[in-house]
Amino acid sequence: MESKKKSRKGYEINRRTFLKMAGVTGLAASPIAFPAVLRGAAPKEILIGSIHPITGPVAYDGTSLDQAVHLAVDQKNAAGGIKSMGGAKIKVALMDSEGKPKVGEAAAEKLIRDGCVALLGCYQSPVAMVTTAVAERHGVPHLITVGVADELLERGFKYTFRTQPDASNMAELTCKYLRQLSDKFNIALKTIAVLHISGFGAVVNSKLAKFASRYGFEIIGSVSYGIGTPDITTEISKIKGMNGDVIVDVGYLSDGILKIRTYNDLKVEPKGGIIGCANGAFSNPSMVKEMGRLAEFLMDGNYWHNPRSAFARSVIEEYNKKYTRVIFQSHAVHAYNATLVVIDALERAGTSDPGKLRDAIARTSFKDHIAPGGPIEFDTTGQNKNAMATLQQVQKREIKAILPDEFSDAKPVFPIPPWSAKA
Amino acid sequence: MLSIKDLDVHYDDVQVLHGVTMEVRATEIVTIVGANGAGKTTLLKTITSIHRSSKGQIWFEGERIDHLSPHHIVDRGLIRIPEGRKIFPTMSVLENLELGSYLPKAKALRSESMGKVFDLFPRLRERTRQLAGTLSGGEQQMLAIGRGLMTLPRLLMLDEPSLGIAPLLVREIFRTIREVNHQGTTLLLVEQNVFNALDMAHRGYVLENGKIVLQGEAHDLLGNEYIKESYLGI
Amino acid sequence: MNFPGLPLLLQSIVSGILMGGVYSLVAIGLTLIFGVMQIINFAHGSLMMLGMFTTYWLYVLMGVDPYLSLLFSIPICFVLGLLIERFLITPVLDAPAHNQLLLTLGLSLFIENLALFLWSPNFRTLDIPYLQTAVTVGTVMISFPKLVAFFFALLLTAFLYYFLKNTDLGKAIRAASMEREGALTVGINLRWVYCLAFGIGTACVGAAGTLSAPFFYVNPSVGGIFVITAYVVVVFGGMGNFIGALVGGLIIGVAESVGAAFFPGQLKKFIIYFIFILILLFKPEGIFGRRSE
Amino acid sequence: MSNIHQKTWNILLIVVLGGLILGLPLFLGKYYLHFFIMIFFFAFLGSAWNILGGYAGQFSFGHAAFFGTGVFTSTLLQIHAGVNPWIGMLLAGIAGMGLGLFIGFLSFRYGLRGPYFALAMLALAEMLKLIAIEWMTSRYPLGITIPLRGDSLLYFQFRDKVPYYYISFLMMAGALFLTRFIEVRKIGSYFKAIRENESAAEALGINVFRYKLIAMAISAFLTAVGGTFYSQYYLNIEEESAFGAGISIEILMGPIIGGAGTVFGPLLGAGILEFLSETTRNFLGGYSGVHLMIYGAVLVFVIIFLPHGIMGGLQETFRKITKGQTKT
Amino acid sequence: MIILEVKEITKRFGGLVALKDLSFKLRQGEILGIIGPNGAGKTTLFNVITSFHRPETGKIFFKGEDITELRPYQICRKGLARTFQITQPFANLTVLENVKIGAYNHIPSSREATDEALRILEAVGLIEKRNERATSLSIGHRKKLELAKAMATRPEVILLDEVVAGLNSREANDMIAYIHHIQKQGITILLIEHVMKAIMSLSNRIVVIHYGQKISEGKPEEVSKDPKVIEAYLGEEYILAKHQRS
Repeated sequence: MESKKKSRKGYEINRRTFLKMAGVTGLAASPIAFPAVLRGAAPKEILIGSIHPITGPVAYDGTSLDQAVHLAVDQKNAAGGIKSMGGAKIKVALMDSEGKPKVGEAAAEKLIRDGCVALLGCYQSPVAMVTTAVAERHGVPHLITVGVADELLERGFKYTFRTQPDASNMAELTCKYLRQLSDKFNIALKTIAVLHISGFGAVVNSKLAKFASRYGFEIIGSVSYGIGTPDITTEISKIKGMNGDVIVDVGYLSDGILKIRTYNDLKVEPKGGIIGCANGAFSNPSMVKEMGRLAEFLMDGNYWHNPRSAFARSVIEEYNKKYTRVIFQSHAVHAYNATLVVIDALERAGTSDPGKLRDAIARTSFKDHIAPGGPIEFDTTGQNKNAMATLQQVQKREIKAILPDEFSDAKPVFPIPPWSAKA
Repeated sequence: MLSIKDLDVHYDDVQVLHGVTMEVRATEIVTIVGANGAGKTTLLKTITSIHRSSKGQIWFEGERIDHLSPHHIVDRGLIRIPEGRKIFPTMSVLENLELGSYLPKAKALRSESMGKVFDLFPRLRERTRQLAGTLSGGEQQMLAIGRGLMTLPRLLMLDEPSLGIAPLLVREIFRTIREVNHQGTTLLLVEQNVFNALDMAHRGYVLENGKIVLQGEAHDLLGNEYIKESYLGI
Repeated sequence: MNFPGLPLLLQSIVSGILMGGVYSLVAIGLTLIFGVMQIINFAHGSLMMLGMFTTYWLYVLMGVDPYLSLLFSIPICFVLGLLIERFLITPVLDAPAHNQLLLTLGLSLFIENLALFLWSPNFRTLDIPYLQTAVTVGTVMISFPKLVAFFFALLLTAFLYYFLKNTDLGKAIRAASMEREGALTVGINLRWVYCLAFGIGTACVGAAGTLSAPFFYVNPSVGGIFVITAYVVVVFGGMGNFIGALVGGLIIGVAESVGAAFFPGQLKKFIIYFIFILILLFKPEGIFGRRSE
Repeated sequence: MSNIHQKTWNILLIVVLGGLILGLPLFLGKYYLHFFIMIFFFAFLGSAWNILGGYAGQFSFGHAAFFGTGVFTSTLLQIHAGVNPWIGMLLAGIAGMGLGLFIGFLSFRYGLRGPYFALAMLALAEMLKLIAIEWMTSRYPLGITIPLRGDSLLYFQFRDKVPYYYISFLMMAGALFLTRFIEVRKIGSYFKAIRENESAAEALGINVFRYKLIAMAISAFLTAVGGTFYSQYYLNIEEESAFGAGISIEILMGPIIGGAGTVFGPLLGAGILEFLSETTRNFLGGYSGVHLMIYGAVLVFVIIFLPHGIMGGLQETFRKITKGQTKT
Repeated sequence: MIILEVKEITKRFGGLVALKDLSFKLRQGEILGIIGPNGAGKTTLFNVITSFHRPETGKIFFKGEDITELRPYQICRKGLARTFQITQPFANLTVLENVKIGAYNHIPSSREATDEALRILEAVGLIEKRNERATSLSIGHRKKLELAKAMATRPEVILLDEVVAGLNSREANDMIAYIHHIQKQGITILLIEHVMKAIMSLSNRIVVIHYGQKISEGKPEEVSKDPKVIEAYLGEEYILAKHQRS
């Protein structure tokens, strides 16, 4: 703790030397040192920040992410805290981003001022763009819990890391799994029509366009729609009219609920089925809970936990025991993993100095996480090299991973039965 | 019947009425005359509680009424027919009249009152389905009076009933007003048409700058030099 | 822009009409409040959300059929509307329009986040099999819950129309919206009429919430999705005009839905705003309004 | 009381206040710097709105249209044409002004007033947002990032917040000064006359249409300039925080709460609102929604009890006190 | 010299004919009174002259120039100012600021406009009230303010719509004196007035309109004896009653 305090102070002074003003040091240090002294008086506690939208239209996702961060930390504290630091406890400071970059910036600044040694966030890429920049300026590591934009890691930032598979990975693997299904069940699939939401859906769409041909697919058209659209019948009629072999669907939970109902109403049944890609609804337990029968057999190529891992299953169980407000969903996997990475790095670094922590995170090779794929290892941009999407399917009101085999807990039901056959 | 004691009224910071004291006795026609902006309309609005007085008292049939809500005043039978008529333009003549008998007491006698109104204003009977906004000015004034009569007034206050109306109709309206009075309704008439008003009324008050400057029997006022000079220039 | 085939066009027209019914219902409450009190109520969406939640909880906790819950959501929203009017709107009735607007904005912020605090940000749905059926006529699909919502919207509009046209109280409300002073002179209690109008407006949007819950999701921030469209409808049909709101809702619903058949993504909404601005500029009294001097 | 005496006091006050504000970054951590930058920034935008909404009485509910125009103009010029952001800022202002004149011409020509004008502006901002979304879907689906160039005054990019602090302060001071400049001159009197009574203004020889357009042009220009500052501060833009209704509301809330049609109203309002939202979020942000509940409730009560904003309330109290004094 | 000519003006509102083929001329330097019963179309006439309303037919000439199509502010700039019957102050501004707005019509500088406004306030007797808000004025003071605003634009012709009505006798006398003072400055005055004493003593000539038509024109004493005027003004009943009594 002592060393940390000093280094924080020293850091602030360095940031200000450009002012070239003698005597500034003491003045500048005092207001910053004040809370630090207060912290020093408290028992050993390491602060990490969680910035998520817990109000507004995506409050659902923001809450699920924040809960995962809390869960990972609580488990670690229950297990005795950071051992290399004498059992120091970790504390999560949550700040609502309201989904606004302006608020995200204030939150990041405040959390760092309060002494957070790492930040976790932010779900919405525009907010993460800002918070990662703040973290970079202060030299505090920032783990992206969920945030799909490529730009997040393209700015040469040293302090930004992401455990989640990126859009390319999810799009490519979805195409790959589709091809595997097609081959395995001997159903010729060639054409794909994409229905996607604007924003992140457009990103996934462009990646799909890039990878489809590699796996022998042709994109015959795409239909986009906006966030908060009250009715989606025309859009789905349009995509139905394209008569593709497969419909790939990209969107969030809210619009997903409307789409699934409308697919059912219009009896949209392409021969290769409707497959989600990075879909916030299709592999979401909440959707399954809400939609019941209609959720059955829906597929989604997305990040997911490793069903073969007993650890992963126990985490989910505990999550759902602890949090009834918002139940576990796939986003939580990577919020949990990102937190584990921070904890692991703290353990290895033996210090909460943000710079050293950053180096420890960069050297991460972490096997005991809850996602499929190899150990979490970051490339030079900060992206987890071994992240991978899997293909999920709802079977008997539960989401099962069906592909690839080594991370699956069920066999695919393919071709997807018609809507009327769902029970 | 109606007595007003030492009434002051303010709009924001501006005093509009200064110590107005006056009374109306049962079955009389009383008129208040005065120039634009003298405070006549304000006085009527204050009596009907649309404005609040800052000082003074208003009594109606032995009850103090200056704290009541406007709809309670109407319920007591103290009815104002506003300047500019204020009929409901996109409702039919019939609906306008029906709304006159909106309060329960009046509603009980709706069809009876309606018959009386049509007897007074045969023109309205011919136009029951017509939208009120499409009537001529005179007809609108008739409708406004008719609507006022539907409320079963004990004291009817008319604010400039001749404003902007063709002379033929003005005559008809004044004739009707007299008839209403003969049937037993007390009238308080505010007019710029000084001679018409004084000619018809029993008593009159002259309001200038929010003060009563002159009062008396209507015929005395009619011959008053001050009135002749101020309001007619002859 | 690509040209849709006939089946798509028919489908989009039909689903536009159905959706338009819901817009109408949201807009009717809004237009009533505006017509009588000249207040732009930005809390309308959050009140709709409360209607949806009423239905949802009645079903989940007590198994009340969503359509039956109209019997609850309408009176609950009505009373809520009365209270809001009495305690929050009355003090600002004479304030400048933008103050009223900001007040309702603050109110909606409060209601939405109260709901978020109480009921979590979950997206909830009514998972009842009979709500998941659809009728197919030729190539055109008609979703059952939307059809019900549409008919209820017509029914409620007719009922309200009857109420305003043929009852004394209804006439009093209309009278107050046309001519305040005239209304006062016949003994109409304006304060009560304002209260009532706000209550009825809120009850309408509560009903709209209940009727939307079967085909939509229920979530604290759901109201915003409908309410801006409702504004367009209100202006389109003429502020304060009932029949205008009904027909305007249907036209906007169709415009949006057919727009989606021609244009990609969000441009369907663009068309609506475009119509909106044109109406504001060239016919601010609404397409059915008479221009008054 | 001698004038000279008063002047000395004024100068002293300005020196002390100015010194305090200029020296503040020496004492403040980055969080507080951000807090102050946001106050200055929204006071600047609020002042821009105030000229049109507070002085000329045209209540715009869609200033995001100009703000977003500024955000996108300078950013796109910078990325696609290599235009320096400072020049971009000027061009952004001009673009915003052009848009303002266009919509102003239409609205004022057809006599849109009150709620109708407010709604038209709201719709305009929403339309621009939709265009931005559609245009960006294929090119920048998740927003546009301005390439980093490190600390550079030339490129309007700084790693530290201190320069932003001074820039935003200067912008705000400039806007306040401009407001005061307008207020005491013919143009300001004309704006107020139009706000109070259009036909009386017209009868006194005021070309109401022209002066409304002038107010619109100034307001739109400044708002768009603010948009460029926003881009350069965050170096990342997307449609919602450029054209969203939330921005429109945030822009006008400050002047309304602080006191529309007063010079310092926007600053006061921005300060109070930022303080309120930061403190409620800091203390109650952990309870989902509670901080915004309180924010909403405070807004409701301010509007009920201070209908003319805080400055309006202060002036009224002051007026009553002085009146009471003259009476006795 | 004719400074203002109203030529065959007709103005309708829906079905109602407010002005019908109305013509008259205003000579430079005179005070022309316009009288007529309530609703005769007097205020409409002012609104047409100052372009707040467009007439269906007819033209308005100011110093020989057709100004029918101009906008109200352009008419004011030409030197034709007006007051409103229902006073239209800029409610939340001070009395001084109200008058300054008129003065800016020809003075761009704030300081000089203030001087000018103060001069006019002094002349109309509102100088004491200069720092009060316009809403806090009494009706009499509002009428004075209305006049002061119009005077500040430095008009050649001023249209006064009931500036005396509503004043108490002392105020009315002051106002009448001030109107004479305006005339002495060489400003031509067109006057609508209800207070007969005022209009009779002020006007050089009088035009009487009734139901939008001119029914009489001439010197005050001529007009007041014209039976058509008496009938229109006092109503037939009065004439009849007089006959009966006499």
